[in-house]
Amino acid sequence: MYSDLVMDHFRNPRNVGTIEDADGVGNVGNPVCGDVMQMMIKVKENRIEDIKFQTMGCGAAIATSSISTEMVMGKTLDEARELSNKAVAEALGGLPPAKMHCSNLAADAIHLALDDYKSKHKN
Amino acid sequence: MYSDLVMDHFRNPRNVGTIEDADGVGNVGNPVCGDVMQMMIKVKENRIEDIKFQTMGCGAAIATSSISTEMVMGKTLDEARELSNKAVAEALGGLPPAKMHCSNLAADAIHLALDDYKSKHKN
Amino acid sequence: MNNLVYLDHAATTPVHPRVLEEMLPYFTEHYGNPSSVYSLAQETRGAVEGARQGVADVVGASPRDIVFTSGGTESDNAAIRGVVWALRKHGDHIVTSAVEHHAIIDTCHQLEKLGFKLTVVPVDSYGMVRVEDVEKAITDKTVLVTIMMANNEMGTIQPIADIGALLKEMSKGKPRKVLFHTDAVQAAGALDIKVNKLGVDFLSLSAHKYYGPKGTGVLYIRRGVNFLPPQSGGGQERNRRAGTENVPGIVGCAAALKLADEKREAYLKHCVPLRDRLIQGVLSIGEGVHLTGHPTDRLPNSASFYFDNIEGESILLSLDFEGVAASSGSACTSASLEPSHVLLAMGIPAEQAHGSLRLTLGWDNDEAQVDHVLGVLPGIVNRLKAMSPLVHQ
Amino acid sequence: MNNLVYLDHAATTPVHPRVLEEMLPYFTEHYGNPSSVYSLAQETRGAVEGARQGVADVVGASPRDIVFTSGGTESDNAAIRGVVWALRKHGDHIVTSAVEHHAIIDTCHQLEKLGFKLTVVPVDSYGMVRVEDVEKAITDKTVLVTIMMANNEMGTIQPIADIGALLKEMSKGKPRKVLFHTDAVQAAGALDIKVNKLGVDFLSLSAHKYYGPKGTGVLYIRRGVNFLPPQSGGGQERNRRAGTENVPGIVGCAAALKLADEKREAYLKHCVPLRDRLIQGVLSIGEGVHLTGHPTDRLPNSASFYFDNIEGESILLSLDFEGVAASSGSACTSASLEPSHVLLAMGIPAEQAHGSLRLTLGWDNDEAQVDHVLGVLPGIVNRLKAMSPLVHQ
Ligand SMILES: Cc1ncc(COP(=O)(O)O)c(C=O)c1O
Ligand SMILES: Cc1ncc(COP(=O)(O)O)c(C=O)c1O
Repeated sequence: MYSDLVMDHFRNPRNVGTIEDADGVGNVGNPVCGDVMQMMIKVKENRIEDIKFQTMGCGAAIATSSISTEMVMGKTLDEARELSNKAVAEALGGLPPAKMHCSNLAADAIHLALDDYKSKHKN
Repeated sequence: MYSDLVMDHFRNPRNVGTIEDADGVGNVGNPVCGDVMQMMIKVKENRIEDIKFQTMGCGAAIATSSISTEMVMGKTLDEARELSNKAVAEALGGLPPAKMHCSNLAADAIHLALDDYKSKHKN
Repeated sequence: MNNLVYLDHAATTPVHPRVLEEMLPYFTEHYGNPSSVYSLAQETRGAVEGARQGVADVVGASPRDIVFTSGGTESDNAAIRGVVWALRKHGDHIVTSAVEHHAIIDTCHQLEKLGFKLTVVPVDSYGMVRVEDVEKAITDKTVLVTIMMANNEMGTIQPIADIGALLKEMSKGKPRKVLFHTDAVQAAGALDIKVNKLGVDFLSLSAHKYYGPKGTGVLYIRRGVNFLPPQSGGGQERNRRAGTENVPGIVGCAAALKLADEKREAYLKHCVPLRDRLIQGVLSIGEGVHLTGHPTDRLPNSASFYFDNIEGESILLSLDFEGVAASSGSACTSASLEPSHVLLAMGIPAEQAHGSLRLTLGWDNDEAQVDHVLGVLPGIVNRLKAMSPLVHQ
Repeated sequence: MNNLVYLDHAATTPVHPRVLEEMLPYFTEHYGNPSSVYSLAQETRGAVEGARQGVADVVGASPRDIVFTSGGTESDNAAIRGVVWALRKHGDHIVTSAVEHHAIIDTCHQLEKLGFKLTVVPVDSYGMVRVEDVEKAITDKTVLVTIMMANNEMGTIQPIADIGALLKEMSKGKPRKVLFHTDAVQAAGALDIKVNKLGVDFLSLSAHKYYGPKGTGVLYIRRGVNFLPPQSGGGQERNRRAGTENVPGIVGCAAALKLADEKREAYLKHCVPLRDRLIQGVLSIGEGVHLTGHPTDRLPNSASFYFDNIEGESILLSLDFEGVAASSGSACTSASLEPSHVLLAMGIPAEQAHGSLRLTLGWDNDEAQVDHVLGVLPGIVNRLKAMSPLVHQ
C-alpha cells in the first residue's frame, strides 16, 4: 500500500515535537476526519531555522508531515511557501489515491505556520 | 444420475422389437417432447404371452420400457392393468425427479395396448 | 512471515490443510461439469451433493435448502434482493440494524434508491439490537428483517433467536410471515447456527472465515419461502443460483464447516482465555483505552478497542513492524477514511472511532503471541500519543 | 477413467497443472485479505493486481477496467442488470439474440417481468445474427445490446465487431451510445477478444472454459459507462463487485487466460483438423445426420449435430459406455427436457432438436480418440435407430 520511503518516514519521523518559542504555528485537520497536524517554525534571517511537527493520523499523514519538514528546513520563507501537497506526495514516491486528498495536508500546515509568522511580524 | 439397474436395462433392454401379428398395440409420447414408445402384445388365454417395445427416448424412457415388459410378461390382463408408472420407477430403484413425469410412460403404453386388445376382442 | 502473529481472523483465515487436500482432486482429475450425464460428471455431482448434505447437517436443514454461493457478500445480497423482488407486490419495507456489514447496509441503501423503504434499527452502547426496537419497526409492508448474528468489528452477539420468535409470534393471524435473514458469517464455528433454533428463513455463511476457501459461501433458504434468484441462468442449485458449480470450492466450503463445527467446543476453550487475556492486558495499558462491544456476549475470538487521541491505521502499521497483523474496523473498509459506522452507531464520537483496533484470534495463536502483542502495544501507543497534537493541546 | 475420451470441453475443462501450481500458495500460505494494511495482505493484493494486469493485456484494456467475478453467469448477469438499473431513467429496452446462453436469456426474461422491454433478434439457419436485424431492433429506449461472441451449443461465431461498429455509428448525434455486451465465454483461447477491435463496452469470461478454475470469471467494463453494481458491500473491485477477493481463483483465472492466449495459434492448429475429421466422419454415418451451426465460421473445437429419430441423451449414455464423454445441447440444461432453444431458433423442428449431439475438443484429444468415436458412433446410432418406433412407422 505504502512505498518504502513512506514507511521509513512513518517509522522514523524527522523533526517530531514542539518548539517552545515558535515564531509561527499552523494547525490543520480535524479529529472528526481522523487527521490532525501541527507545524511549528523558528525563523531566522528570513529562513526556516527549525521546524517541528505533531500529527495524529494515518501512515500517510505522519510521513507527509515528516518529509515536508525536511523539504523546507533551511529554506527561505518564499521558497517554503512554494511547497505544495503534490510535491510532498511526489517526494514520497506517491501515495495511495484514497490518501491523496485527506491525509496529505502537511504543506497546508506549513503555509498556515508561515501565515502565522507573517501576521505576527507584519510591522 | 441413473441407478445401475436403469443402466442395465438401457444397455441390455429386454423384449425390444415388434410383433408381426400383435393382438394389441399402444403408442404414447410425442416426438416433439422427445420420448415416443410403442408396446405390442400377444395375448393367449387372457394372459400376456409376449410383449415387445420400441422406444425413442432418453435413458429413463428406454429403461422403463424394458423393465415394464418384464413386469407384465406372462401376467393376466387384469394383473397387467394394475401396473402403474410409479411401480415401474420403483422397480428400477427410482428415477431422477426430472424424469418422473415425462419419460416414465411405459405403463401408460401397456394400458393402451390392453385397451386396443379389448376393443378388437369385445365381441 | 514465520514469526507472524496473525490477529485478523475475522478478516480471513488460511485454508486448513486437510480442507485443501479434499479440494485438490477436483481441480485436475475430477473436473466434470456436475450437470453433465456421463460418469466423469457423476463423481463431481456426488461430491457437490455430499457437501450439501454436510452443510445441511451443521445448520440443521435439509440438503435441498442449501445453496452454494461465491461468499458471504453474495449470500447477503441474494437473500435481500431475492426476497424483496419476489415479494414486491406484497410489501416494500426492509428492516435492518445499524451495525450490519456493508454487504447488507449498502444493498439496503441501493434498494432504497430503487424505491424500497428501509428502517435501520439502532443498537445500545454495546452494539446490541433490542428486540422491542425490531418489533416497533415492523409494519404491514415489511417483507424482510435482516440482522447479523455476530458483529465482525466488535464481536457483539445479537439476540437472533428472540427476534426469530418475535417474528413468528407477530405472524399469527397475518396473511404472511415477515421473512428473517441472519448474516452468520462471523458466527460459523463459534456459535450454534441451527436454523430452527434461530427461527431464521435465510442464513449466510462465508467459507474463508472458518478455514475454508475464499470465494465460496452458503445461503440457507427455508423451503417454500418466496425468492427471485438474483443470478439467473443454467438452472443450477435448483434454480436458485445459476452458474457452473465451483466444485473444489464447494467441497472445501463444506469440509471446513464440518471441521469447524466438530471442533467448536475446543475452539471456545482455545480462544476465550486468550481473548480475555488480550482484553485485560490491553485495557491495563491505561487511560484512554476502551473496549468496544459487549463485555460477555461477544465472539470467543474477538477483542476490540478504541484509543483516545491516536489513529487506528498508525497503530496497525506499527504493529505490522512488530510482526503483528491486526485491523481497524472491518478489513473491507480499511481503504476508506470514513470512521466505522458500527462504532458511530454505538455512540462513540467520530474523533474516537478513528482510533479503533480489532484483534481477532484463531487456532494458530497462543499465549506467547498474545504476550508479544501486550509487550509491544504500550510502546506503540505511547509513541503515537507523544506525536499527537491532541494530547498536548 | 484413464482411457476417457473427453469431448465436452465446452462444458468445462480441467485446470492446467501449471495454473494450479500458481494458485496453491494462496490457499494456505499467502492467505491475507487483500483489503488489509499489513504486509501479509500486500502479497495477496500484489497477486490480485498482477492478475488484473494479465487479463487486461489479453483483452486490450486497462487493469482498472477488469472486474473479477465468480464466473461467466455472474459476469453476464452483472453486465445486464448493472446497465439496465443504472440507466433506467434513460431507457428500458434490451436487445439480445435467440441463441444466447441461459445466463443471458433467463436474466433478460426475469427483467422483462420486472417491467423492462426485450427484443430477441432471430438468427439464420446457421445460428448467425444478421447485423441489420440488430439495427432494426434498436429504439430510442434501447440501453443495452447483448450478443454472444460464439455459441456454446453449435459453435457459430457472431459478427460482434460489425455490431460494435453499427452501434458506434448509430450513436452519432445521439445523447448516449447504446451499450454493447458480449458473452465471450466460449471465445476465450480461440478468438481474438480485444475489446476495442470488437467495439464492446462489456465482455464476459469464465475461467473453467479455458483450463482455469471453476467459480472464477471476468467482466470487462469500459471506463465511464453507467453501471449499478448488482453485488454491493465492502467496496472491492473499485466498488463494482463487492466480496472478499477469491485470491487463488483470481490468480488461476488470469494465469489460465494468459496461457490460453499465448497458445491460441497452436490451439487452432491442434483443434481444427480434429474438428474437421470429426465432422466429416460423423456426417458420413449416412442419412439422418446433420451438422448444426455454421460450416466454417465456427469455433475451432466445436462439432455439433442432430440425428433424425433418435434422442440425444440415449446417444450420450451409449457413448459413455464406450468411454466417450459428450453432451447434447448445453450442459446446464441436460437435466431439463426442453429441446434446445438454440436449435429451435435455427429452424430445426423440436422433434429433431431432441436428437442433438455436441462434441467439443481440447488439448487432451488426438486423432486416435477421434477415430475411436467415429468407430463406435455408427453402431450406437444404428442400435438406437433399430429401437426407435419412428423409424419403422
Ligand atoms: C459479518 C460479515 N458479513 C459478510 C461478510 C462478507 O463476506 P465475504 O467478504 O466473504 O463476501 C463479512 C466479511 O467480509 C462479514 O464479516
Ligand atoms: C456461452 C456461455 N455463457 C455463459 C456460460 C456460463 O458460465 P458459468 O457456468 O461458468 O457461469 C457458459 C457456460 O456454462 C457459456 O457457454
